Amino acid sequence: TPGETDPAAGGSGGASSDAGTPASPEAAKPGEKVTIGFSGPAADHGWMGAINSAALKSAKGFSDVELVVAEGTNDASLQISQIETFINNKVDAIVMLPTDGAALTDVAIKAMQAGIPVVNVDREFSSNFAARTTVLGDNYGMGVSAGTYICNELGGKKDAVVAEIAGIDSLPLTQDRSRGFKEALGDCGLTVSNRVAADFTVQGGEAATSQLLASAPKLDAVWNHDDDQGIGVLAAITAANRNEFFMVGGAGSKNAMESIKAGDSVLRATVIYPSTQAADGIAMARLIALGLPATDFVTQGVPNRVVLDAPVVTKENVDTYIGAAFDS
Amino acid sequence: MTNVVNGGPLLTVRSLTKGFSGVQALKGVDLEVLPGEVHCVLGQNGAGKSTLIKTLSGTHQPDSGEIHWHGEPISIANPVAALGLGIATMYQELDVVDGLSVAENIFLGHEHAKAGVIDRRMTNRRARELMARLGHGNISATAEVGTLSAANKQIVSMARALSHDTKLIIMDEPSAVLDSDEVKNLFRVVTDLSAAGIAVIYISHRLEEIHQIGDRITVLKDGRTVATNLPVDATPTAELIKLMTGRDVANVFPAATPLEDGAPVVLDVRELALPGVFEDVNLQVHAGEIVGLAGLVGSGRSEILETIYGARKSSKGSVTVSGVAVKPGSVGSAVEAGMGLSPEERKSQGLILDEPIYRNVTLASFVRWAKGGRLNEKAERAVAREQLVSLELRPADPDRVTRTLSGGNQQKILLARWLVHGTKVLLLDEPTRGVDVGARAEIYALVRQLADDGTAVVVVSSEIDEVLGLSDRVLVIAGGRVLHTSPADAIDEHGVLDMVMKGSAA
Amino acid sequence: MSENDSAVETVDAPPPAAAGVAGSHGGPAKPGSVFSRLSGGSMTRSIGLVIALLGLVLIGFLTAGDRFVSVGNLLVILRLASVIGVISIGMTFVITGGGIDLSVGSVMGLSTVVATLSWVQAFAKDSHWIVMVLVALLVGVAAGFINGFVVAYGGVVAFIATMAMLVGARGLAELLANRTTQIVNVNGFKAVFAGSLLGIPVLIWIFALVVAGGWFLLNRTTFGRRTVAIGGNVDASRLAGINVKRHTMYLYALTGLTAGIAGVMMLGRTTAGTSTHGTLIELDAIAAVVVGGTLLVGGRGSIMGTVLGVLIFSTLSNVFTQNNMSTSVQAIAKGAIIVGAVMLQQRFANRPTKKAVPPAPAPAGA
Amino acid sequence: MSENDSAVETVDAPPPAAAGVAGSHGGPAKPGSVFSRLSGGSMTRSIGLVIALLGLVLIGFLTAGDRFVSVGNLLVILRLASVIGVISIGMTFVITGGGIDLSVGSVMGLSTVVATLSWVQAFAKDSHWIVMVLVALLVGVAAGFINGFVVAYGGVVAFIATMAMLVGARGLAELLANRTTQIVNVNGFKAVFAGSLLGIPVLIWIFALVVAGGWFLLNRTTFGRRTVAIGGNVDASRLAGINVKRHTMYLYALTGLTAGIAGVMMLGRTTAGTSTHGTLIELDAIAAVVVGGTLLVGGRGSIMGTVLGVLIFSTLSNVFTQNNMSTSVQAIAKGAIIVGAVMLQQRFANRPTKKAVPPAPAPAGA
Ligand SMILES: Nc1ncnc2c1ncn2[C@@H]1O[C@H](COP(=O)(O)OP(=O)(O)OP(=O)(O)O)[C@@H](O)[C@H]1O
Ligand SMILES: Nc1ncnc2c1ncn2[C@@H]1O[C@H](COP(=O)(O)OP(=O)(O)OP(=O)(O)O)[C@@H](O)[C@H]1O
Ligand SMILES: O[C@@H]1[C@@H](O)[C@H](O)OC[C@H]1O
Ligand SMILES: [Mg+2]
Ligand SMILES: [Mg+2]
Repeated sequence: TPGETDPAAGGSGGASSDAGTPASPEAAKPGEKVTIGFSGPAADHGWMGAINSAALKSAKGFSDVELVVAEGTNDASLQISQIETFINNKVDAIVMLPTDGAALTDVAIKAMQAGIPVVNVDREFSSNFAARTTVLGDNYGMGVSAGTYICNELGGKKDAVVAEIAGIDSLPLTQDRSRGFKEALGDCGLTVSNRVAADFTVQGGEAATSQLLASAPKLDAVWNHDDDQGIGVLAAITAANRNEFFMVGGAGSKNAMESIKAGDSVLRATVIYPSTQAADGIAMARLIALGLPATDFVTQGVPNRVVLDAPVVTKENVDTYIGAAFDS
Repeated sequence: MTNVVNGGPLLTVRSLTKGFSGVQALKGVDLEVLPGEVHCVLGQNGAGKSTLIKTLSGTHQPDSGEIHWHGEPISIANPVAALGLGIATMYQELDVVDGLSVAENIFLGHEHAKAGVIDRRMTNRRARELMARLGHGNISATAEVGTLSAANKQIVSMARALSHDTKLIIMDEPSAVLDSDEVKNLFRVVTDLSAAGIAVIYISHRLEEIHQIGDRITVLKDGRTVATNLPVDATPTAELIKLMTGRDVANVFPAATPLEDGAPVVLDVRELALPGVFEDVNLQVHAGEIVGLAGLVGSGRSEILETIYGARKSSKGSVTVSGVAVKPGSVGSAVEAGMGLSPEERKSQGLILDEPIYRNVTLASFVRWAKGGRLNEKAERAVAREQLVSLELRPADPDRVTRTLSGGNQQKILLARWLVHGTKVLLLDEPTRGVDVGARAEIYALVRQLADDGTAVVVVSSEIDEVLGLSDRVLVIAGGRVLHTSPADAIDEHGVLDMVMKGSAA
Repeated sequence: MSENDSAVETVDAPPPAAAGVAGSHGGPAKPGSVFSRLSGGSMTRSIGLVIALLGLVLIGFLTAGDRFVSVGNLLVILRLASVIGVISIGMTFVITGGGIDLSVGSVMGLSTVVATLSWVQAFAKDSHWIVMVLVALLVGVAAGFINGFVVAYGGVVAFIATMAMLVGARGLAELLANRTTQIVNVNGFKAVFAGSLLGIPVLIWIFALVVAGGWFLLNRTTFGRRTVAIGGNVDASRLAGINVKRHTMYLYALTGLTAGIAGVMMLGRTTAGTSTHGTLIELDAIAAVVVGGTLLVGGRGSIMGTVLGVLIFSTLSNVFTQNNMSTSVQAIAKGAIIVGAVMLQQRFANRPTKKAVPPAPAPAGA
Repeated sequence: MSENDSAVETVDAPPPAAAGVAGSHGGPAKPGSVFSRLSGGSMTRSIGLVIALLGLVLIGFLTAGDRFVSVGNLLVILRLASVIGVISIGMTFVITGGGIDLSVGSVMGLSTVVATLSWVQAFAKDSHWIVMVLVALLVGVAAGFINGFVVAYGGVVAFIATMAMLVGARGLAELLANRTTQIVNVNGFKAVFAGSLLGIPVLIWIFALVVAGGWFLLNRTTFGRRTVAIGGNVDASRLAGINVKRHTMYLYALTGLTAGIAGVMMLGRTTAGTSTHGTLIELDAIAAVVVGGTLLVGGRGSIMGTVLGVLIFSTLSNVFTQNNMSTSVQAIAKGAIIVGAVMLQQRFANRPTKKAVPPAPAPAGA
């Protein structure tokens, strides 16, 4: 992506905008208090709730950060107005998980132009000028990881029936995940035979899965995008008394990992999508606002783009990850 | 009364029929209206009067028969077509829109407008003119109609009819919501209209009105014309009644029975007040007594009844029934104490129109037959049927949907409700509004019978002769005050009117 | 007995025009027709619904064959119908009584959250799983009473009052659950509500019981009579001495109770409590109720119609999934089918025009 | 004559108790009060709203001081209000006319999607950005016409008909956008709708124009007066020769038009078209309209009341943001405030009981 190399995005030594440039005169001096505005979608499910609580916790950890949290919302218009309020109130930095990346781009650019560095989390803006730095989970990578794992487990079984339980279908990230999944399966000659979409909720997961199971009498493998809706997915599987297949989860909740560890269900693995992105975002926003270098980096300043890993968690390695997993 | 212009009839109707799936409302109606005449159409409830005028105003299409206008056969496809011909109608149900101003109501559907923008100045001016022509220049053209009294709404409705270039105005029971003074004004307008060559079809159940303004009469019975073009002057009321009902209805008001000595006071109202509406109302009604409240529309009579009944919360004073205090503002407490109310607006306040008759009859008392919350509809039906039979409702079918009944029969259902429930005090607000002459007599008899059985009755009516004729004792009300109390036979209509006009007892 | 019956029959044969109407009041319009009696006496009114449902079943059979027509799949459909079905029964009451309750979904969510709070679950483990059930029901009823109080005594329009509850209860649920999904770990509870009885899932049994109870309550009790009366004409009911405010409050409490029951069922179904349970379920419930022939303005309600409405929607969604249709296409089809079903239903329902339904196609002259 | 007059006047002068009522209905209660004239002649009816709004402003000032009371923040609030405001104006019409439109949000989303389809944008680039505007408006109007047709001629209850559109339009939007968010790349369009005029954002100008136009249309034209008539008394309207069905259809088309306008505004605000735009906006719009004093059963509507309702909600959300309140607490507070605002409003709006008797607040009533 060009953003990683484009200096105009506000990286170190950026000329066009001094937003967030470490050496900028506007930047707070180290040790001064900085105000960071945080705005994200409605915390209506576990992963999103974890994003919020991790963000709050991260902010608490810095004595020099005052975090201003705006009402979580799935309404782009309302979120825009929250960012506008942050701009008006001249916060020192903004961390934003946009409800829709493209729709919030314009206001993010406004913030940058007003000299307020923006850290973009999870759902990506459509312009490189909209954020000083971007922290992303790897959605496409999640799909690839899940698909590859399933390919391996099925060991070349050519007529295997693979199903997919997606999250909110209208989110670009869902599209990315599905694309990665499809392409990885394709590599081993498999296709997605049944696909349903839920809505990241337990209720939706249960409803979609019970229908899915009724329409697919025999399955070999299932990828479920999200471990929150996964609770409902598993409930439906249990109710239908089905265990002829194995399942891979997504996001990486503590429940899911416990279940993987115990080996007591069809859930055999999950693909991590870190719920700590916003917390990282706040840490980076602080560094940017205070003009501090990124620790342990030789290069000065925080990088422009951070794409977090999407590792597969299985029974074998679950202990490594379970400590950082989020509560559903 | 009016000069009948020559040159053939304006409207001729021949052998008109109209059925609603199942009900044959018109079975063969003939009618002839001359220009400038006031033609009265009479008939019992359900005779087909409203259906007839709805076919003339384009609301219904007849099944067969002919309509001639100025001698030409025509068909009237819709209300707009009727208005185009010059036929305007004041419908029986109030047909105004509460949320619009007087002027806007008058010109609804044919606004003074350029490119859709209303010319308010013109609209208001023309409305003021029309209201002035109707003798009501005091009603502001810009007042919201929802704030007007029923009588004034009626005036607006009439102004609307006049706002078209009209040759014939059909009035379906225009006087039903008017008091005697308003009726006088209405007659003045009708006379003016007919003097101007505009014909009027006038429908009313108040037969005395016919003699005051009618020229000729057509009588309908069971959807058929049974007599037509009767000259008003040469047709005695008794004959009209016979034509309408098929029998003699003698002596409309039943004879009052003298109050028993020592009859206990059942309803005792003391110093009752509703701020801004009425104050200091005292009223004692004995068992077996009928007390009437006379006064103009808007004088606060309905409010007094409703407050006694707990439908409005009094600010002061007390109500007791046989010594039991009634909680202010609690209908439940009033009903429990033995009161029943038959409200002024039968349809909107009294009946659940889409429910079967028996459920309306048992509305206040269905709990009585229920066991552990479980209804006993069989018992309810049986009791309701019994009442229907004794009230001579035909057919005495408790399962019929209430909406399909005529006004008089609907009124009887309300009485049946309290007969079934059994009340010590019965409050009747306009018990005969829109009720035909035959049914009226039956209702009067019924009320008297109830009193004779020991019920205390309070009656409100805008027809002063009704109050005087039915009651033992009369209270004259004006502006929320009791002006005068006297035995019903010690005062006459003139006396009452005199008092309410002056606003004080003589 | 038989005398009486036959008497009623004579009485009950109104002229054809009124037949639809008269038949709708529990009078045994067509003696012997069990179906017509169940559907609140009006077979005609429900026939469009039955046709729509059969049509769907046919489509399901043609497109998915045995996978669709199987006991297993039937149970899947019924299980899906059961939670929303219970809520829709409550909704039928409140709508018949002239109100509406937009808060059912969020109250249901709240009830699942409260019932799965760790201390509640701990207490239930120590005593009995029934504690969780009682807590869920209590939450539902309490929320319902608040709705009812605000509507009946506060005079706030039902739409707004319950919308406020919708927003507020969701917020409270989030606060209590601290935005986590709370897993049910009381095994007795799971065993019962995720289990089966005589081969039929317990949820379906509960649904059936609620339907039977709702039908009886609406058609055979004083409570039901008052509900219909108030919805039909509030003033007349009040002036006849019915305590309209109190009854209104009970109506919302009843709807709250069904939301609580649905909460318990949802816990059984998903084995987790969360504030997102029940999101948007109110719209589906209202749709099912109205498609089922209950008048949105009140005064007429049909439990069996509601059941048919619910079944149509859950069958629909099953047929879609069986055919692997994308959610977007499903949405478009669903929109079309809602309109189609209502039109079909209206075709067969000669309902009398009610003044309160303004832009209806009512033929002139109500 | 004069005798007659004086007699009538006695009749007509309402006793003091009814004064509040009379005053609120356009009797020339307080000539010269611009405010009362704007709010549809009823100052009393809106006074509760103004108090609520002022109260919020006070809270905002006390808790956030200068951050709250600043021109910049005022513009933030107004910009937020503008999109939902335009939709609420359309909603005011359809509710005043006795209907309801649940599909506004999803139609708005659809209009943003269609207007940003790549070929539409390509065409707009080649010709003029106005093409995008026209396309969005066209989509809105077309969807509105379909709603209106189904309601007026299909006889489907408005709630259901528009709910079907809500579901269907969203599905169609997803399908067309292929679930991506489509970015606006027509610079002329962005320059205009994301820009300002005389220091005030264009969106706010549009909102102001729509309000002014809506007020004029409702209060000064045959269309508006007929809308009130149809909502207040359909039968009377029909008898007065109004083509009720056609008018009803136009009403929904008008609401669709405002959804289209809102779509254009949303494109300006977000520079992106997506099927998720407008999700749940219908509930907010209905709340604003009803809080603003428009009767949910039709027959009386107030444009200025709606504006106040919209401002209350957007100010509320601003005050929340200014105060860093947790989302859940906000939800609870919002629920309480909705109820409070309506109760306050009702306190001052001694609305005339349509029939003479019932002094009680309509109980179960929707
Ligand atoms: N729309 C309708 N559908 C079915 N039946 C109807 C309809 N309108 C009128 N009827 C029936 O037609 C008959 C004639 O009714 P209509 O209203 O014309 O009587 P009316 O003479 O005006 O009575 P009233 O004096 O009570 O006003 C009645 O039996 C009535 O129930
Ligand atoms: N809705 C109304 N409320 C109060 N007074 C009204 C109303 N409509 C008209 N009036 C009064 O009627 C008189 C003449 O009406 P005019 O055509 O001047 O209306 P207006 O003053 O423009 O009314 P509005 O208050 O509706 O803008 C004025 O004195 C005005 O105060
Ligand atoms: O809300 C989403 C979460 O549930 C999913 O698992 O990861 C991406 C998030 O945006
Ligand atoms: Mg009549
Ligand atoms: Mg009266």
